[in-house]
Amino acid sequence: MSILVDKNTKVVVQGITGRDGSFHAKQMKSYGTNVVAGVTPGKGGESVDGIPVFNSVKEAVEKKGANTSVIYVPAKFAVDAIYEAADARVKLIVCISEGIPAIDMLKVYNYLKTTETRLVGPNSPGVITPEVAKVGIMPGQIHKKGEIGVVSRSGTLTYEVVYHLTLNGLGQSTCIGIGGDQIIGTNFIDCLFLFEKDPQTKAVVLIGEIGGTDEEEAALYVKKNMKKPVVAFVAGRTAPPGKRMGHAGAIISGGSGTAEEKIEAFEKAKIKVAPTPAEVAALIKEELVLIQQNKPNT
Amino acid sequence: MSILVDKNTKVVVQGITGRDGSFHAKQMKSYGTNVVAGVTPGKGGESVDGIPVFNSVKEAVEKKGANTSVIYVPAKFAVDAIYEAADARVKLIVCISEGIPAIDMLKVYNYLKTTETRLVGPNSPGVITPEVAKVGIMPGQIHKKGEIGVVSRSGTLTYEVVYHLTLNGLGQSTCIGIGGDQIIGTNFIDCLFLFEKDPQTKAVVLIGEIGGTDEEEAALYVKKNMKKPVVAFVAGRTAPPGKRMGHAGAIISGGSGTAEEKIEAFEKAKIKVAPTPAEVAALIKEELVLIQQNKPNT
Amino acid sequence: MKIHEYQAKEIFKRYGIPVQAGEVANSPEEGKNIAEKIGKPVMVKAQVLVGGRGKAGGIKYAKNPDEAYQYAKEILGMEIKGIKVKKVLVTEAADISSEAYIGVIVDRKTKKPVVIVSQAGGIDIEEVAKTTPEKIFKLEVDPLLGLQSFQARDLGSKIYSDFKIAAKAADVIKKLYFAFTENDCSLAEINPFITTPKGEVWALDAKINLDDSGLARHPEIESMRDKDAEDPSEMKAREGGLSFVKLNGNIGCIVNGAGLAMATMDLVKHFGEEPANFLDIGGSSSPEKVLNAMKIILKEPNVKAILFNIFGGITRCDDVANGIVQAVKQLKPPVPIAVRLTGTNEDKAKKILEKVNLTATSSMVDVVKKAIELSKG
Amino acid sequence: MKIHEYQAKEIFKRYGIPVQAGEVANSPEEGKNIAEKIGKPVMVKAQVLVGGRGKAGGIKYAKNPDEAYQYAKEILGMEIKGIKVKKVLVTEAADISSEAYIGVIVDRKTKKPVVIVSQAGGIDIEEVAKTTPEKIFKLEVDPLLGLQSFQARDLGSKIYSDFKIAAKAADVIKKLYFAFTENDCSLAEINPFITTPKGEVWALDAKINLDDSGLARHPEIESMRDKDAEDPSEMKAREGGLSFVKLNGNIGCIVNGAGLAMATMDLVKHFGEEPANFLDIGGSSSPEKVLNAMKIILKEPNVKAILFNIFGGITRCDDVANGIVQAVKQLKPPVPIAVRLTGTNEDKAKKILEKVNLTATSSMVDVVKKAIELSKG
Repeated sequence: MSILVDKNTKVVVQGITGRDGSFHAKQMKSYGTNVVAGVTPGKGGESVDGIPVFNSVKEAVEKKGANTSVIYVPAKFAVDAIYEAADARVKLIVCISEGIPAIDMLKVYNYLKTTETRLVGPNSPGVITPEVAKVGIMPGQIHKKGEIGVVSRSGTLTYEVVYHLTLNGLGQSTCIGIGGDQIIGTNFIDCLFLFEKDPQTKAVVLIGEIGGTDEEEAALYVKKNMKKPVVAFVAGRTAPPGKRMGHAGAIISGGSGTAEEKIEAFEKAKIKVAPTPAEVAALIKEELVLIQQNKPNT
Repeated sequence: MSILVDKNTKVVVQGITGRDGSFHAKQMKSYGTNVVAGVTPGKGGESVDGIPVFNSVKEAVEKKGANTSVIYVPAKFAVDAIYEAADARVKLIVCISEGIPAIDMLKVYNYLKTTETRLVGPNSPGVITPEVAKVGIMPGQIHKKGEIGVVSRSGTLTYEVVYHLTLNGLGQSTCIGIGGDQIIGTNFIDCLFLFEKDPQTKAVVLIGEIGGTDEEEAALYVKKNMKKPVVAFVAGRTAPPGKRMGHAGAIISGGSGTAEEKIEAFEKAKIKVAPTPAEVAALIKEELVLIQQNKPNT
Repeated sequence: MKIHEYQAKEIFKRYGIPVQAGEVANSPEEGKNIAEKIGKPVMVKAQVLVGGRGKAGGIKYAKNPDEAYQYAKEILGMEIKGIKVKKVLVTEAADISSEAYIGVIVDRKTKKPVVIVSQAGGIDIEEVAKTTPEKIFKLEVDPLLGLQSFQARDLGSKIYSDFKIAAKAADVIKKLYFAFTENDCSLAEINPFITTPKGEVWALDAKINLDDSGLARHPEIESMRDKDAEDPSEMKAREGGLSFVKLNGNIGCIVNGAGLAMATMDLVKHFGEEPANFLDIGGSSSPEKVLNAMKIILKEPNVKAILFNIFGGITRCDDVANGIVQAVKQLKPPVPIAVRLTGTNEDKAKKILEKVNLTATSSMVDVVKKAIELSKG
Repeated sequence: MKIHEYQAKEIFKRYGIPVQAGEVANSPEEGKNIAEKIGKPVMVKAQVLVGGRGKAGGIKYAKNPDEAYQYAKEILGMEIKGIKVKKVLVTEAADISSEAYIGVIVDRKTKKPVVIVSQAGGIDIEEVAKTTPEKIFKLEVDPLLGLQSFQARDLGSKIYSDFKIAAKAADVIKKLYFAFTENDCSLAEINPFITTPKGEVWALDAKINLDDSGLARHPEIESMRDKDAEDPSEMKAREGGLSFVKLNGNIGCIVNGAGLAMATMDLVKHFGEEPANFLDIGGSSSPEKVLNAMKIILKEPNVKAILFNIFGGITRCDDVANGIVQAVKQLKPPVPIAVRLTGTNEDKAKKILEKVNLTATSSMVDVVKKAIELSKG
């Protein structure tokens, strides 16, 4: 098994005729993802790399059975795209688009709570279940099927960690980029909950960064609710307060949201924190050894 | 038993220091209603006829255990009053105020659906469970405790019907004025559902009027879902199309919403329709006799 | 409240809905001047607050300013459904490829704003709904979230297969929805919404009905009220806080409460006569209101008797009785009066009425019968 | 984006929030003129985009225009937290009875707009939250419904026992909430919100932080950007679509992705050196962006080596390599360059780099170590 994305995932690509949409639609398809449809209003009837394009998500759902949407449209159309996908009742929306105003996302988040649809992102690199399906923009080839769940606020930093996991023979169950924005649809805790339940996942890597208190809350959650080991990495120890580091989420404000606070929270929750991205793999290996030793029947 | 209002009803009067609010607070109290508090922002600490006044509904709920609100504030403050009462988690709101814009009521209605609070009205004369509690503006003395449920879109016309019921020895379980506006919180069907379940109620009087299709839907509902007899009266046989008769709901538009259509719908559902308000009582008596005759043990 | 096409178009324009150049004219000369200014063939359209203008000859195509003058003259003289035309809208004529319908209503059934579109525009939409319901598309909008662009696009695509036109229609649908919600409309309608051979779209006609309860927060719309178009008695009643509708019978009815007022009218009819009006004096019951109501009813020449039906609740019977006494003394009504009073302060009220030799009954049936009897002299 | 107090007050005024008369001055003379116009004692307030003005002496009370001149002169010369004061706000001085705090934020935890009020205004609210959390009241607002009047009243009552003042505060809270949502603020704050002995209320200070993602729809606010107050390199980077923050170390970092960029900086520190900057070239990876990034970093005199850390995904390594080659040829950088490239088109990229005699590594740890080594000459 895996979480969020699996062999039943049927993807509709919103914004498929755009620069990013068409490129990644092809990439996803060549990775083996079941990309069943694309949507660009006004381009219904066309096709992209053999993928049929529709005018609306509803059509893609009705005609092709899409159950997962991935959104590549420009920020100013992205909120509408999310509502459209939710209205068409896809189960999962992965929003790659970045630059959606927070005020809009507050509405989106609270509206989606009243529906059955889960949103990952915005400003997410996507979700990948290695060797099964990739829904997003991550480089597929660095991933390998396995037992490690990865959840992260970051994009390329996640690739870095995954790259080392794979190099060290540690395959992944599912890797989720929850997105770098302040207001996101799915947070660390949601993913930790799913990983804890997922039989394929044996251990989890959590990649945090400065800003907010999501890591602190995740640490508490792990302590209280998880039996599976979690290893963390936190980026931004050298980041200065008051400066936004790249995206809306990554800012130390009012002396809170620092890497030190987060690392301390993890350590309090007995979660090992890797000093560098490369060292995550070693810590995970340690945890797996511990699991093996503690198994009653060995 | 009864519906909506019973001996456990603890009323908070919103707008208690206003002209209508103070008058009816006294009237309700002297009828025997358990009026536990009043609210007028800025007048907290005062009292009206011995009823303590608070600045907010929340205070009235916390300090006096109010579970039912009745709203007498002017239309332009009424929407806020409804949200305030819902936020304070009263179970029932009876909104007497009239003149609330429909656009606002659409939001109120759809918002309240997400809460546990029921709204009766706006533009309602109130709800009375005779000899137990009166929450509204109806003349208490014409009512009598008994077994007939009354539900109506109208105010004084309801009094007319109730007056004849009482004159004919037919007491009432509960009488509900659902309000004369287009967009109201509780409709005929909601009340019919409650009356059908209420052991005290033996038969129901439904008083409709021109405009909309609520009566038609109620007729279908009775046919499908009710075992208790229902007798109807419909006002507005002589009303001309396109003219609003008094309030927003009472208008025949586009040739639909006529009294004839409604009467036909009732007759199709085997619901007897009284030709005059006075004759409702006689039809109810007939129905009660039929129940008596059909009882297995008589 | 209803407003004229030209007024609705003013509101539409503020929201960027495409409306053709045009102005309202009160005389044939003005009509000609406007046509000259436009410099193209024009439509001359009667501005009346009733439907069926076209069939009644109230809409004409004028090739040039002289024809515009001629048609304006014709139309400004005519009556449509009994209403005299006092204004015409002179507006650029359009080259029509297709006619669709776009409307937004407050839907009492779903308790949501509902957007309605149909390819079958230009004719009575309720007729289309009855005969070919498959041509009508409705969308319930979440009033807390508002209409989303994808929904407008879906609706546009329902009525146009050409996506470019559908996108233009979607844009208009969004704007119409904003206009609807921001102005407290109960109906906002474009019928027909047209396309031209060049691929333009236009709101050829415009209809807005306002929710009276929302008018207080839109003084600029309240000021659009066409007092000329309203019945003077109905206007006077409204200004005096009374709800009044003129009818054709001869029993003048004064009642408290809309439902009871309708039931009273029905009872008049039930006993073989016709009511002269609907009149609700409402909840608060000052003697002035009663006096006012009497004044309004006595203006109607067909009234042969006046019927009071008061069920006291908030309305106190003595207040009404005092009003009747004042009215009888001041107005010296030339027709007989039958009074029913019951409820709050009934006894006190009956005593008051003795001053002017009126005996009130407690029964609605009795008072209706009595009024009919009195009306026959 | 941050804007100055005087700009935030302009926005507040549009929403009817009570703000005292005042104008911004660029010179002591202007300051004096404004004080004369006001005709009462004034406050002269440094306009800088950092906190702690008061403690730094950047806020002064001037009894008359001459004092205003004097203080404006003093303040316009000073530096606050390293930032030179270029403007002062000259505004009517208030007679303060009490100081409260009112603010609205986007709350990432509850995913709602949160209104925060406290009786303890005038000082650092985060300090109050830490030391006396019972003095802070927070309200989560349903973003679909918006702030309701009763909620604003409740909040007003939390900070004022006198209901008249509480009602005035409630009114300001509602207006602040509208200003917040309609302008895409991430923070809108009045601190202190004051009362006077006469029972007036005033927003004595005003702070607005904008959500950068919302700026595109508020060009009038974007135009408030104080380009003087921004670091020239940071401004240039922003205009070129790069995310750049200047730091004090000597390893210039060019990375794709914010998280990886921070991790790279951390790794530099981990190996005993300090990064000169944060720089994220973002997802799309044109050679121009790389060239631009190099230009910006080479402006910093403390940079002793440049470190490229690129994990190709959407970013294609060959694009970056081409950019590096261009930059090396054009800019002839006086400092050494260490490159790490991995992922999409890595091999192609490594070949391209050979043109300028650069050998790229695939390891992040290696490249950081190499850059540090190179920086030491």
